[in-house]
Amino acid sequence: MISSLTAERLACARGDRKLFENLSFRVRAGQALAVEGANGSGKTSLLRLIAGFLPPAAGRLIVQDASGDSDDADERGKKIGWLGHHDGLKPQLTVQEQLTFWAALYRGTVNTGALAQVGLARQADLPCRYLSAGQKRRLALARLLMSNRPLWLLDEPFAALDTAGQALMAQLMALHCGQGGIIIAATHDPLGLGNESLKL
Amino acid sequence: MISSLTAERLACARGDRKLFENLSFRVRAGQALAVEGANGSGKTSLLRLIAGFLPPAAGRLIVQDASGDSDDADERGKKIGWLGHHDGLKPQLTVQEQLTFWAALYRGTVNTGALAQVGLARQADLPCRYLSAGQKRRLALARLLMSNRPLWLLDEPFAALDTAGQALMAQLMALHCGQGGIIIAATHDPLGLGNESLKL
Amino acid sequence: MNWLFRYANPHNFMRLSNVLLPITVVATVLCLGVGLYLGFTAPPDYQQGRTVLIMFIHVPAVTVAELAYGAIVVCSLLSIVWRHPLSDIAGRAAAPLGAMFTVLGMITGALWGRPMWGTFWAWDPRLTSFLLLLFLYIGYMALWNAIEDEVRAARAAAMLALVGAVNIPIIKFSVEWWSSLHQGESIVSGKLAPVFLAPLLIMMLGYALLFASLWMLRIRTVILERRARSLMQRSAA
Amino acid sequence: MSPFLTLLARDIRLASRSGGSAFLALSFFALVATLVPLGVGADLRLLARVGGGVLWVGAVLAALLSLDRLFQGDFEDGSLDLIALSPLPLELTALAKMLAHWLSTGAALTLLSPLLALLFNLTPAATLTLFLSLLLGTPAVSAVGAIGASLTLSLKRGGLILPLIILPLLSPAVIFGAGAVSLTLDRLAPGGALGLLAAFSAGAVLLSPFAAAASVRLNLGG
Amino acid sequence: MSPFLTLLARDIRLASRSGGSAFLALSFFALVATLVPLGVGADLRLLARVGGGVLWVGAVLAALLSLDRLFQGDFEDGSLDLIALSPLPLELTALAKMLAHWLSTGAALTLLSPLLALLFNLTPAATLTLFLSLLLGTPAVSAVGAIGASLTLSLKRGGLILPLIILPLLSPAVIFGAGAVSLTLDRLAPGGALGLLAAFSAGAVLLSPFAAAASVRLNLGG
Ligand code: HEM
Ligand SMILES: Nc1ncnc2c1ncn2[C@@H]1O[C@H](COP(=O)(O)OP(=O)(O)OP(=O)(O)O)[C@@H](O)[C@H]1O
Ligand SMILES: Nc1ncnc2c1ncn2[C@@H]1O[C@H](COP(=O)(O)OP(=O)(O)OP(=O)(O)O)[C@@H](O)[C@H]1O
Ligand SMILES: [Mg+2]
Ligand SMILES: [Mg+2]
Repeated sequence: MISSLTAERLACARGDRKLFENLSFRVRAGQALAVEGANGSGKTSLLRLIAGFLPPAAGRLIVQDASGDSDDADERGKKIGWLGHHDGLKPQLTVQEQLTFWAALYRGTVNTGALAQVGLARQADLPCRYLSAGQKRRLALARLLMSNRPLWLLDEPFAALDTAGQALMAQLMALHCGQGGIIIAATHDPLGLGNESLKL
Repeated sequence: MISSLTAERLACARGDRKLFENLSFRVRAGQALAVEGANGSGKTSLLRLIAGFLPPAAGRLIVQDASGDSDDADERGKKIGWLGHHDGLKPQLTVQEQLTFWAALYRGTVNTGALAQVGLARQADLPCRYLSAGQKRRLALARLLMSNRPLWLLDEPFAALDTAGQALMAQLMALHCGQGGIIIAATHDPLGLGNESLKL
Repeated sequence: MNWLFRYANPHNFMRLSNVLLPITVVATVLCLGVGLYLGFTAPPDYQQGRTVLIMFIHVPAVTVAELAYGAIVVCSLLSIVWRHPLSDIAGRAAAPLGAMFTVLGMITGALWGRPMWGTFWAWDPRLTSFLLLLFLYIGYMALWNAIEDEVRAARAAAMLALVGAVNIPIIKFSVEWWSSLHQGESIVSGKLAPVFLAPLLIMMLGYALLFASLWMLRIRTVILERRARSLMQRSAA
Repeated sequence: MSPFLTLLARDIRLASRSGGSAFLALSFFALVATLVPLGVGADLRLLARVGGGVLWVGAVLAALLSLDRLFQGDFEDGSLDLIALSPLPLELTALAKMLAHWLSTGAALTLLSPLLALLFNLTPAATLTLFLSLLLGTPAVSAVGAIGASLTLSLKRGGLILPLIILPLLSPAVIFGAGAVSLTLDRLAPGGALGLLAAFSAGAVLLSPFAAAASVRLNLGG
Repeated sequence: MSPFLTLLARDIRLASRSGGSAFLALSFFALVATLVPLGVGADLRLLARVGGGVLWVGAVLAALLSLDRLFQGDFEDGSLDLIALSPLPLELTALAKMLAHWLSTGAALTLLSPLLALLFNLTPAATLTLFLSLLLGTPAVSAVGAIGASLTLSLKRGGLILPLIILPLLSPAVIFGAGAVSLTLDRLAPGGALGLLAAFSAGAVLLSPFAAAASVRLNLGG
């Protein structure tokens, strides 16, 4: 568990363009932060920066937990549950195979309930190429649940989901916060978690 | 100009699964139809069927215009303006180059105003790889305008657009209908055109 | 290293090269002029006749061609270890020059080979490894051009150059090992008389200066291109 | 400009922008022509005997390298949908793409071949025959290749399957082309072999646009 | 299963599902090995002399065919992001992918080589040397290839540049490998060449995971 994530005067550059500077915020356990902004304002870039894929041009990110403060990107990465633009699914593998693989890689438990939870129980043995955009998104969500990480980074979590899917997503996000997790989500829609929001 | 598009007892199959059957509807000049439905219900498939990419498993599609009725898919294709899931843009080419190419291919006019209309005038000489997801969508919209086709097929037209972009999209759709065009759009959000909607 | 880094800033480099460039250009012209004159007035070689003249063009070209790869390797190290922006640019700028000198060396060698060996090309170890060097240049340039994001392209190309640097001795060794298996043509390796040595050395200096001048010129071009592009991006965003 | 020329120009521009297809194909061709002597040994007489065959196979492989993206790029990013709805018939689309591929690979490879013939110590006459045979034969590579590319356009790993589909179909081109070079080395007239090669090429180029268009149509439905 | 083995097993499964990388690489190898004799002519003594070199080059090209997707597939669909956040270090990720590639191409090609040696009329001793040299040398192809694949993982047309980058680096493997076969044909001991080949392979396999991991990290930032 993480007790807080703090950004101190972060700056991010792509190519030789500065996207944002002097960005500071703090998210505590149980809280969610919505990252908002126009197209191209750097929402995705901020998430990649937090995940440690992109080095910050300036500033620091600090994770505080029981063992103290740390600004090590590798260590932070091991606490992150990631739901990106892309789903990371292989068309050739079945729904169940994917989940088993990721569970083994993440040393997670293959929670057979996870599929039911996201409404894919009937599709367990279907290769992913037969899933529609929204169904793939649900599978990615199941992987996120199973990875069992405290800090969720979500890039447009509601994209491609139908109304029922969006409700499910919102419910699972509330559950995660309720259990003391942290969520940072780039989104155009309100999260509906009583969360704070950050404008880029 | 088209005076109406009529679907008669359409059916669509993907692989060996029936997606929908007995689907009938009629859209008249100046009208819009919103296609709604859960993930995987076949919205995209319906649009591809109308475009003539996918042959219907049963039923007919009839276009009525000044020269009479026709159910020829090729002929129908020449009346269609397409905005799909994918933007059909090349990262290496500049915004202007893309538009010029498509204008020449579609025998459209390179309307220099089109770029300004979608808010990309300043980006004209930028290679598309530097555009964010939303900016690419705007460029695709400019192409749609320039193609000058009466029947618009739009797959999730609001996806990836920020608030301003969504307003622009809605406005251009209203304009198209106002000029006697037809719109069929797969969407999770309301179109806001006083349109009818079709549940899959 | 401090002095180096001071001038390794693109802005300072533009100023410095503005001063240096005229000097090196004049020196290049002088050296090449004197070297060629001495070369042309040297007596014909008893073995090679007048074709010995090609030596003054060929040998410096191949030497500079090999040196240029060394320059790229050094730039790559600087770029990976110290992440210095100018070293990226310098590496990128050196590659086409290196390739150009390599091609020049091959053309002059081939033209020389025709009268000397009776063939334009032979699979001699030196020639073979030189050909592979050309491919290393081409691969390096292709990678630079293919990756659109500049920062990423620079790091990737630098890594490739370093991997190549590890491999070059192995390639050279393997090619020699390979050819010693079969018969090989032997290159005339006689000791040079001073009448030949002096112009050769002057020509070498001239080629080195030529490379330095062109290199600076290319670095300037790349810097300016970059500025133009980032201006364009910034104005459009 | 007509839609056909527009598409041709755009495909050539795309090929030249992304690192230069022609340049990459040429380099690959030259690399293969270098690696084979490294494997075979430096015996110049031996190299001359195998030169025609190796260079022909090398040229086919080099042309193949960029073939899998012929339709795939446009398919994946949705451009093919838009092209299909444009006034340009799919047959002409296929022809334009084939021509763009030939110009940026086959034609370039043909121009480079005399230089590589030097590496294999081919006689001037054999070099000329090699040049002519590539000039006549590489259009067949692009044409047969376009059929293969259209069949595999929806496959992520199309590049893997493509050679399997088209190499067997192209074996006549290799046989006639390299055969012509061998004949020349033996001081025989290569005219017959070259004639057969030209006929093969012409047939392939005539058939290919229709086959490729049919297969694109099929894939758009998928 | 450990994360390393999990990833290895999944990559092998993916390779076998998508048309079977191993099968495709084998077919390509066999096709090239068939085309060259078609081009070169049926002189058996000639074929035996060039057999080692041609088969080695063919094996390298066949292994190269599926190399560009080594990291690219996972990069494009976002899997690589997720793998990077998993407990498995990127160095081991690279090693697992390299190993999966070798098992599904290099190892398979090695097993097939004695059959193709028949086509080239190689002696039994030369066939054995060819087999051993491929066994020792193909790991270097996968290892050097993994570096190249990681450098080009973000490129849509990575498959075009990859050969250009790695073939020159692999020339020692071709020289030692084919050289060993030539030595055997000349009734000399191939031990020295095989030893050098093994050393080259070992060096490449040791260096590659670190270089590839560094380059993957670089690309994730992009
Ligand atoms: C395509 C043909 C040729 C190529 C690619 C070529 C390449 C080279 C290379 C790479 C070197 C530098 C070696 C080093 O730095 O250690 C060199 C040096 C030299 N080459 Fe050539 N060469 C060619 C033809 C010839 C011919 C035909 C001659 C004369 C008969 C010749 C005479 C020399 C001499 C005298 C040197 C310098 C002396 C030395 O370093 O030993 N080269 N050449
Ligand atoms: N690899 C890259 N190299 C250079 N610039 C990049 C790169 N990736 C993204 N950018 C630029 O950085 C800016 C921010 O991109 P980012 O994807 O973070 O925006 P975003 O807020 O997520 O936008 P959207 O709402 O459209 O998804 C964009 O202008 C984009 O062009
Ligand atoms: N090429 C195909 N082969 C077989 N089945 C397919 C193919 N393409 C799509 N399908 C299936 O057809 C169904 C409908 O897909 P479609 O893309 O039309 O849905 P959609 O309504 O657009 O969904 P979404 O809202 O997620 O975009 C899905 O169940 C999908 O698995
Ligand atoms: Mg984004
Ligand atoms: Mg859809």
